[in-house]
Amino acid sequence: MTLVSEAPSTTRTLSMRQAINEALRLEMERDATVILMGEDVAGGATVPGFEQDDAWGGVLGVTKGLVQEFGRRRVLDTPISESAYIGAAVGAAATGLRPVAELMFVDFFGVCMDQIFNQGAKLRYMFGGKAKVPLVIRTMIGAGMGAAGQHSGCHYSVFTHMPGLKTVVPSTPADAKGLLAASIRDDDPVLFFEHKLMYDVTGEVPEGECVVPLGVADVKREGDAATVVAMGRMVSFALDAAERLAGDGVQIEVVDPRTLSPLDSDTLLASVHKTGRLVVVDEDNPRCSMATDIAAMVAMQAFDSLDAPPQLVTAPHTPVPFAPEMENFYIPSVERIVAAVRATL
Amino acid sequence: MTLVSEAPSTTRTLSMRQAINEALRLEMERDATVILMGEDVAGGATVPGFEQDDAWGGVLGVTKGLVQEFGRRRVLDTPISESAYIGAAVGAAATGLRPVAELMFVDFFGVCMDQIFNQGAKLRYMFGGKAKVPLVIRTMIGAGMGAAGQHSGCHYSVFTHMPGLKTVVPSTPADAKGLLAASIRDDDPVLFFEHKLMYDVTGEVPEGECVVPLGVADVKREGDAATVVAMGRMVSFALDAAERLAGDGVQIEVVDPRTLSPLDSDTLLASVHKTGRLVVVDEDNPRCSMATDIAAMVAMQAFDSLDAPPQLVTAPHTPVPFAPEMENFYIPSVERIVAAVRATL
Amino acid sequence: MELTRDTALWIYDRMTMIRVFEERVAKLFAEGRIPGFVHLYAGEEAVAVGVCANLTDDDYITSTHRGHGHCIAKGVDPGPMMAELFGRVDGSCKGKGGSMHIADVSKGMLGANGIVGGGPPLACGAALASQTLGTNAVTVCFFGDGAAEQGTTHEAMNIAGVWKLPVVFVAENNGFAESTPVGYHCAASTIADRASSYAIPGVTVDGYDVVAVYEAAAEAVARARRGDGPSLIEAKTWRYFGHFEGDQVTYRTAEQSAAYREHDPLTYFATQAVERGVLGRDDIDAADRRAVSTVDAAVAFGEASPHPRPEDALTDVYVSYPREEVRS
Amino acid sequence: MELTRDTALWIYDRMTMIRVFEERVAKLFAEGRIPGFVHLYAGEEAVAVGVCANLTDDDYITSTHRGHGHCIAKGVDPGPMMAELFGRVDGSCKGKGGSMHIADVSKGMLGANGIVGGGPPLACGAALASQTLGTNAVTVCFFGDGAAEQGTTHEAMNIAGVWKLPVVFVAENNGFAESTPVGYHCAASTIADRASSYAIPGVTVDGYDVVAVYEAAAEAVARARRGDGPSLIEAKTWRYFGHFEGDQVTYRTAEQSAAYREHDPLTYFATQAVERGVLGRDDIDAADRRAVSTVDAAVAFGEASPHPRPEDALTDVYVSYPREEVRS
Ligand SMILES: Cc1ncc(C[n+]2csc(CCOP(=O)(O)OP(=O)(O)O)c2C)c(N)n1
Ligand SMILES: Cc1ncc(C[n+]2csc(CCOP(=O)(O)OP(=O)(O)O)c2C)c(N)n1
Ligand SMILES: [Mg+2]
Ligand SMILES: [Mg+2]
Repeated sequence: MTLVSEAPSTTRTLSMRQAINEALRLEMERDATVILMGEDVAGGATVPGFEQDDAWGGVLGVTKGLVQEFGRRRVLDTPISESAYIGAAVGAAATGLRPVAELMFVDFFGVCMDQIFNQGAKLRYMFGGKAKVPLVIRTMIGAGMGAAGQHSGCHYSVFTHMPGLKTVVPSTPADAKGLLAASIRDDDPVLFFEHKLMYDVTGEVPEGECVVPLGVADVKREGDAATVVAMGRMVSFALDAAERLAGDGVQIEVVDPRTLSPLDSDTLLASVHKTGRLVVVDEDNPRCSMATDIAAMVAMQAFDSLDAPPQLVTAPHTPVPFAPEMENFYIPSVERIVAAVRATL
Repeated sequence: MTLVSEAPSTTRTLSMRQAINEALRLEMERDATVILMGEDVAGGATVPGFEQDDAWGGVLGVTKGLVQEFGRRRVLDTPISESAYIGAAVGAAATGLRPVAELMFVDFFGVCMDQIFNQGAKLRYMFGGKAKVPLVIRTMIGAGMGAAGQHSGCHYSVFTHMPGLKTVVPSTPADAKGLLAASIRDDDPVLFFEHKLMYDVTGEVPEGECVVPLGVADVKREGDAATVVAMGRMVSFALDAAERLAGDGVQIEVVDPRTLSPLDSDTLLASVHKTGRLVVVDEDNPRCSMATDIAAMVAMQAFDSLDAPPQLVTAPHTPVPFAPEMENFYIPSVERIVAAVRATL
Repeated sequence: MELTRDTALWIYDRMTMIRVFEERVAKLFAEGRIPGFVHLYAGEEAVAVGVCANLTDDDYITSTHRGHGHCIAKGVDPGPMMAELFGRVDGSCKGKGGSMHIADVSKGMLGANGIVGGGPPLACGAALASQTLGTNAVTVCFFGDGAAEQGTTHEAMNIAGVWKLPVVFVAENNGFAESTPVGYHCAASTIADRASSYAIPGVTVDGYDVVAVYEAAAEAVARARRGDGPSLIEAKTWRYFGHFEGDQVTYRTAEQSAAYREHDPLTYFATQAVERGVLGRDDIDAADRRAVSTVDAAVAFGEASPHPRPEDALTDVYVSYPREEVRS
Repeated sequence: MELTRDTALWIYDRMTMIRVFEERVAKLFAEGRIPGFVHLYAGEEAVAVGVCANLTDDDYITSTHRGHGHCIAKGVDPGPMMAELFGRVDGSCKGKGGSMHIADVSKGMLGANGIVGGGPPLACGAALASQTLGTNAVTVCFFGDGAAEQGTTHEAMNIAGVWKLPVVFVAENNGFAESTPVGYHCAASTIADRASSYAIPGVTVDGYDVVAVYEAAAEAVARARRGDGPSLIEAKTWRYFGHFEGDQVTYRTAEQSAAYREHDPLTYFATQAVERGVLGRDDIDAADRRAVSTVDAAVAFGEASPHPRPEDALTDVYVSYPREEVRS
């Protein structure tokens, strides 16, 4: 993992939830213009006893403890009015704050998308570069919780499609901490996607300030048999697949783009030039997806290096079903990744 | 153009605007459950003298004359409440009507996307197939009018990405008439994209009932040098490029998918198997786009047939600028298509 | 209290059915036998039942994430409901929807909704269809106090007013949106008053008094059936459980909850009905027993129902679509 | 009328500037010298000017698709404005925004908006920034009667009430949303009354009387500066031109338009000011002449400004981004 600021001496084991919480705390300590907004990010607003305490700290506890340190003027509970508070975050970003707004589940983007893609993303351009919108929207993605059709999507492809937005999908606690710090310090609007099934995943995380720059992919495992590009939770699935394949002497390279816009195509292409084979693993629906985006980019820019057709391992073109058997079928599996890699060999 | 119903004997020249208007009229005559809703689709609601007359007939006159024939109970002007009336169209479709709702410009989808992709698109699936949503949403796309950053986008990729939706982009008056009829008769929610710069484009259109089935691409020009897949207004650009190239003895095949979801990949692949070369022309922004969707599909399924890297000719990853010089640069040009084809030869 | 014996019986029967159903679901969830998010309706029974006592199977309702009570009040069969919560093929939605999307269009129940404020526009649509087709069906739109701050709710009430749609908007004000009190998220802290923004009638009723709810709804439903347009009813209520199962409910005090349990809507109605001789104690006991056996049977039905096949995930997306397309 | 001579002069100066600017734009558009959609503010001058007379450069406004008048009232330079409408590099937005996105953040003008209802949430954000940073700036949110039906407007007024934000919501009720009359699209056909839904003050003023607007705004702005939170002002007004240039305006009668022209806000104010001796006839004439010469100069400035290079389309998307990425 690239560390821009002087590499911190020590690391310790944190969960993704703790790593994100720590990044928020450090950035809020570092910059008084950073504020948090969202439904129940503290919780219990105006309830006696909760003046300086949180009732929830976010629906899954990611922002817990921050209102105690920063108070309710910097950790704002909101009404269920995503357009109003995310639009307010855009307006505040254009006038001197660095808001971190939480869209509880990405599946809710349909009630506030205008403020994201038409206002926040385009304001700078439409104003001829005479304004900036240093905004972060944190949002939960992913299937696997039995949350069904309106609480389990990914859809980062939709935001990556939109000019003016940056999109970030961390796959480890350390990346989550460093990428969130970079996103908050970035002067453009950033969508930060957190997979709800990864909050309890643990890993080594540097202490203190650490920043992972946007637009830099990370090779999570080196290999020369095939390049497997995976995002978010799918990175760990790809690494599991790599283990299984290694058992048969097949060494795959697992590349995590980490940011989808901007996309570090150089690192992806370098890997494909080396391996000659591409598998993209994406939990999102298949049409007009990151999977097709990356496959098309590689087909165009590394055509002569490709020794086999690219393979895409994605969710099907269906909403997310409720019953566990169907939901597990919906989510790309390690088996499917292994099979896709074999198909390229 | 495929005609499902017995091919009508005669055709005559109509503009795209007239063809769409005729399809609406014929379907409303045919089926009393078809209603129109949208801002100023009639116009002048409750204004004395406009009880049975329209003040606008749509912002660009596409629905003109329909309120005269069908009355205000079937041609409904709406408040500026896209979520409410498009959501109402979804609810009405699930309970016995076949609404045709107009989202004036696709760029407005951000204020009503939830009702489209979370409610309309998923209702059938989430209810276990025990309901259907026969809904059409007509919406305007495209740059070239100086309408700038919030009135000039395409974004059909965003809807094609969403399971449960069908997406249609006509490129000729005849296709517009036949595809709109098919969309209204279809039992699933359909997004119907009309390019605002094509309303005055004329062409031969069959009289009376004509239906162009969804999911069937159309080869607009045959050739064997390269396959150029183009959508909407880009089809005519591709045909112009074909003329220029033909001057140099290069015969390209121009394929118009017409519907993006479902996509007629068989027809696209058959053409690439023949030509060995692919150029995709898409006025939409490049990331996670139809251009990447088609290029990836071809790279996966026709890898061995491809003799050169696929070429994508798209808008840049920027909002749509206002000034004509910049806007023309933004829109894919015939020159760029010609160059892209040459690059594959 | 003007209720006939039949109506009173029906009302108590549905209220106790909802209560028993929800308490069982809480138990099953705690035992890990129900996946996903579950939002329980216990404590709010009088609202759904008092309103739906005025509806027939031809009428429609739209619901919320807290939808089990609305289903039972509208006549959805508890067996398929429980099977749905278990994610089985005999579930109301064949296991594809779960608690947050439970629905039965054949009963006019247009679905629970995972999106706060998702229902109001849909309700306007069902009402528009009835108006256009000339049936005299009425649509009831249940929504929470938190949903009142969602733009869709405002747009829907206005468009219903503009088109004089046969809709009754029922705000279930249980005091909280998750852990956020209505006094914070609602600038005016009253929802009924918003009716004036749309020139429609707006009333506040005690959501713990099923008869009060029944009477307010009777008037609003009659108005809608007459073609006089929409109304808004705010019912003040309280949920017995947390926002969803797993919520520690730190934001409410034991005193508050106890105070509400004091006036439990079921006991209150039962006592009144018996005192006034509309129902006998035995009617109450019989209804309670019926509820338990119905829910027992529902659980048995759910458990007996087969699990879906994994690849069933690929069906029911479209009425017609080239099959391979829905595969990844 | 309590106005000082300076204020009166400023007010008339800005009103006549807007009028002359818009009439010139209509002419230039008809001559095909301005591309795109153009929505003119003529007839509504008293609203923007009466409100902005209470603001400084440190205060913010959000605007609508009909934004030229708001710009001029907030002090944006007509030269760069005209250059923007022409799509030139010296335009306020370097030719990237055009009429529908004209802006000047340095003057606190946060942009016209192509999305009806796009502004209210942004206005809450600017107000939240002032509140958080402890400046005592106020934000004014201009929106049309049609925008009142957009969910974002409802959400913004509620959240402004919840957070006691220093915002003044100004509804410019010109009777129509495109060709649709407010009496149709607004169920209650009054916008000011919606204030009660958010427990904030709401007043209706004659938008043709700049002094009435000035006084209502003075109170609302003072309230916001004091930290007492938002207000809503509905100004009844009328646009002289069509919805946009090209609109045949069949939905309004010649009589209606004539009646409004009768009470033209500029003539009305000028007559009053002269009668009461606050201004002299010569002041009025001088202001009118100034407006003409300023607009002449603005047109000259715009025409003299170079056209952008085609590839300028690729800049200003991000503050920082790998360059090749924005290329297609
Ligand atoms: C658009 C949207 N925003 C946020 C959520 C998350 N959420 C689910 S329920 C809920 C609270 C709803 O409160 P209320 O409307 O009062 O209903 P109650 O839970 O009290 O019955 C929230 C914020 C959601 N599902 N949809
Ligand atoms: C979300 C959205 N819906 C529709 C439109 C199209 N549109 C532009 S202006 C307008 C009418 C606005 O009416 P009003 O708010 O009263 O402002 P006015 O034009 O009267 O100043 C409409 C419908 C839009 N730009 N944005
Ligand atoms: Mg509630
Ligand atoms: Mg208006």
